Amino acid sequence: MTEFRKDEPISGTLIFDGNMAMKGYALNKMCFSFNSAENRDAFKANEDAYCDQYEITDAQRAAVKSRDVLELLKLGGNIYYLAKLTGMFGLNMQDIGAQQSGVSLDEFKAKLLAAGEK
Amino acid sequence: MTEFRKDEPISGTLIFDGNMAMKGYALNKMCFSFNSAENRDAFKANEDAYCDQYEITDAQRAAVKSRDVLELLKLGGNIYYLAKLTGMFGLNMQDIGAQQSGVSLDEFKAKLLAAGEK
Amino acid sequence: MAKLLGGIGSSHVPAIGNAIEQNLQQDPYWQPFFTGYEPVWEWLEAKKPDVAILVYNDHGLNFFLDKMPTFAIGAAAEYQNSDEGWGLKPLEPFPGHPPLSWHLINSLVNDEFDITSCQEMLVDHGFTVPMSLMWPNRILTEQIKVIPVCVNVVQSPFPTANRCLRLGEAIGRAIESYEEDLDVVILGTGGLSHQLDGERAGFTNRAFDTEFLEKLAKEPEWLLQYNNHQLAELAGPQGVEMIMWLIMRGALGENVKELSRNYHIPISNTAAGVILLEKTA
Amino acid sequence: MAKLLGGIGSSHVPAIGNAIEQNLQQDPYWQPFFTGYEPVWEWLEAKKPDVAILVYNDHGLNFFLDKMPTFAIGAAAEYQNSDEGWGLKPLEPFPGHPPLSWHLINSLVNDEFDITSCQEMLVDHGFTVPMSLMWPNRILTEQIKVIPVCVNVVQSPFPTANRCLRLGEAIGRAIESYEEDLDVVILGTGGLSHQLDGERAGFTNRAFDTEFLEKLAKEPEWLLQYNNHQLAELAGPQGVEMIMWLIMRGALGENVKELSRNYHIPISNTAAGVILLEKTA
Ligand SMILES: [Fe+3]
Ligand SMILES: [Fe+3]
Repeated sequence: MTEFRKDEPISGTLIFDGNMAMKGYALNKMCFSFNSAENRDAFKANEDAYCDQYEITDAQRAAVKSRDVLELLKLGGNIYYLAKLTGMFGLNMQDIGAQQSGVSLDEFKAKLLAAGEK
Repeated sequence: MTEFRKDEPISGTLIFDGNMAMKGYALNKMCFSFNSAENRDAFKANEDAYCDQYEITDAQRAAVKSRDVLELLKLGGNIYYLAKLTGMFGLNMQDIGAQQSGVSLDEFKAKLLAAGEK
Repeated sequence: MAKLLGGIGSSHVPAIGNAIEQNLQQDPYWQPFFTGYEPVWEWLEAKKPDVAILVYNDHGLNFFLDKMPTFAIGAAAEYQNSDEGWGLKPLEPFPGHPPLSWHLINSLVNDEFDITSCQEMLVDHGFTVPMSLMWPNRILTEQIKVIPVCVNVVQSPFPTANRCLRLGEAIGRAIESYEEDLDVVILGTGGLSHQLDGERAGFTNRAFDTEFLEKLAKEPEWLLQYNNHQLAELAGPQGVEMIMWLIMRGALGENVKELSRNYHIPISNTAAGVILLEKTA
Repeated sequence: MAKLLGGIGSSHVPAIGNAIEQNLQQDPYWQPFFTGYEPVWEWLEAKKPDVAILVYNDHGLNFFLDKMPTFAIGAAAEYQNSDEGWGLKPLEPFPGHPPLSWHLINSLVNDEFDITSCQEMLVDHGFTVPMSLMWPNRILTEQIKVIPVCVNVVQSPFPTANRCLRLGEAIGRAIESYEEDLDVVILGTGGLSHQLDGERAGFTNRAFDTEFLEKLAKEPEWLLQYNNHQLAELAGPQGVEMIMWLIMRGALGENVKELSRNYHIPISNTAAGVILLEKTA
């Protein structure tokens, strides 16, 4: 069945399907390694050397350096593994939610609280 | 469906089901580690220390020491992982086939060749 | 014979684990959420089930993309929690029930579900948060036994809502055919609507969640009209997790009574729900 | 559109890999076995398929009991072979076809098969021996692309024969709905009757294998009368691998012509078979 290929794009959303997975395997593998504290320390000690081990692309490396979540998603990153990268630097799901939706953390939290009022 | 529990025993055969798996997990995990040449060398250098890492039972340890395949199967070993243990000592599927069926290697091979004649 | 007493649907947001660890249940932010669990705690205290079947998703602790199962079932004597990389303190291991695990696996494979069996398995917040929520007074020696049922909602394609409902039904049949007298409860976790990734991060959909909760007891097939792409649009890509509540619902069979329900936005980025369903026949 | 040209059933005994490595094909022991592949080589040379879907089982290289999938499908750009612990020299990696892999995975999950997807995967002798057998003159740059379909026949419960036949049918449908013009062949490997473990090690069953081969083209449902326990008794616990040939057969659909067949005992402990089936409509 090929209907899945005719899916309409969803506003502000990138579905992590096979196409995205093919792009981001090395990047996701690197971020999965951050479950281990030892690996997180090694990454923090020398990001470039750590990235070298995983053969991520130059574009992925640049996006990792700038912790640019939207860009990392476009380059094939999956949010659950990316969260281990950003988590290492004290950024939680609300911090990166704010970053991706282009607002401050306070605005992001306020928007969610407002959704709770309705 | 519980019909699988009413299965008649098969002559000379032990099916590797959940019951057997529950017995042999540590033993199978140790044997799976023998995919690595480094691990095989460590085992050959000090079997007891290697077995200690895996918390196998005393009965399993004794059967490992004596390379007793039938006993290892009864204690929950799965043939595909056990083959890596015996393979380390130059015993292939025909060698352990002969051992388990209680005949010499030549008799075992002859039996199979005879099955080819019919 | 084993008996399925009922089912609980619940969100499994990591921040909840944090709130429990730091005793924030009475804070204004948290109180409207935790209050929803009071009927659940009463029911579990009264019923004292022996085993919980916990349906959840791993978020990149136990499984990676090199071996990503659609449905994975634990068969270990014990399940360990571990560091997920962003600060939750790992909890003590959870005791399993291997004979019932194997009975489930055998029954489901015989019913043509293509199960991935896991004789050793780390369980992440998707599992530990519901455990901490439902059994807040954790006494290790008297602990309920658990069987993890882990569903892929990480790498598209996810199983269809219909497949999830049928898996649930098959789990229900498997429980009923287990000879030992055990009282069993099933948890369906994750959701409800939320979106973690993309420009639309922070998206929720109260109306859709409310209808989902409304229909769950008496008309669970209502969700089957949506494919997973449509669900991602309506409830956010992570809101698709609500299909795991359908596994819980399917196991309960046809006759079900809703005992309690609560819904609260926001818990972190998520619209949090909890529902308690009792099997009446 | 992609087109499935035919299917090949073949044993995958490790000793074959050894024989190929050491050029023993003309030895008296090996000649009656390799001769069965001559029609297969001619057919593959004439058809030059672009992609092979290779159905096989792992024997403890890529998968362990901690994550044991019923059906796993590779989606990698390349598959590496590796040390299995008993002496076969690892072969060079095999190129994959990720877009077709993902199409298969998407189609099968949509058809309610609970697939484990593998974006990185080691392939053992169950895979490499058939590759060496069917494509003996291996030229890396002109190599056929492969997609591994790995089946659990290590930890009981195995999938039922019926489930395997239906998976095959679903794979057939998936191939036919793939838009790129590709010629595809499917291999079903393992078996035939053999027994590696227990006092009955060395067991074979010529009569049962012969009937299986006889019925495969025109009456594949014949095997469905047996559950896996019965198959273990009739064909040996490792002979149950013949259910993987049913996946190959199912993919070919209703109209199939048997082009060649060979059967020879013994290859190591195994009754070795090979069959070549062409899809006629
Ligand atoms: Fe989740
Ligand atoms: Fe095999």
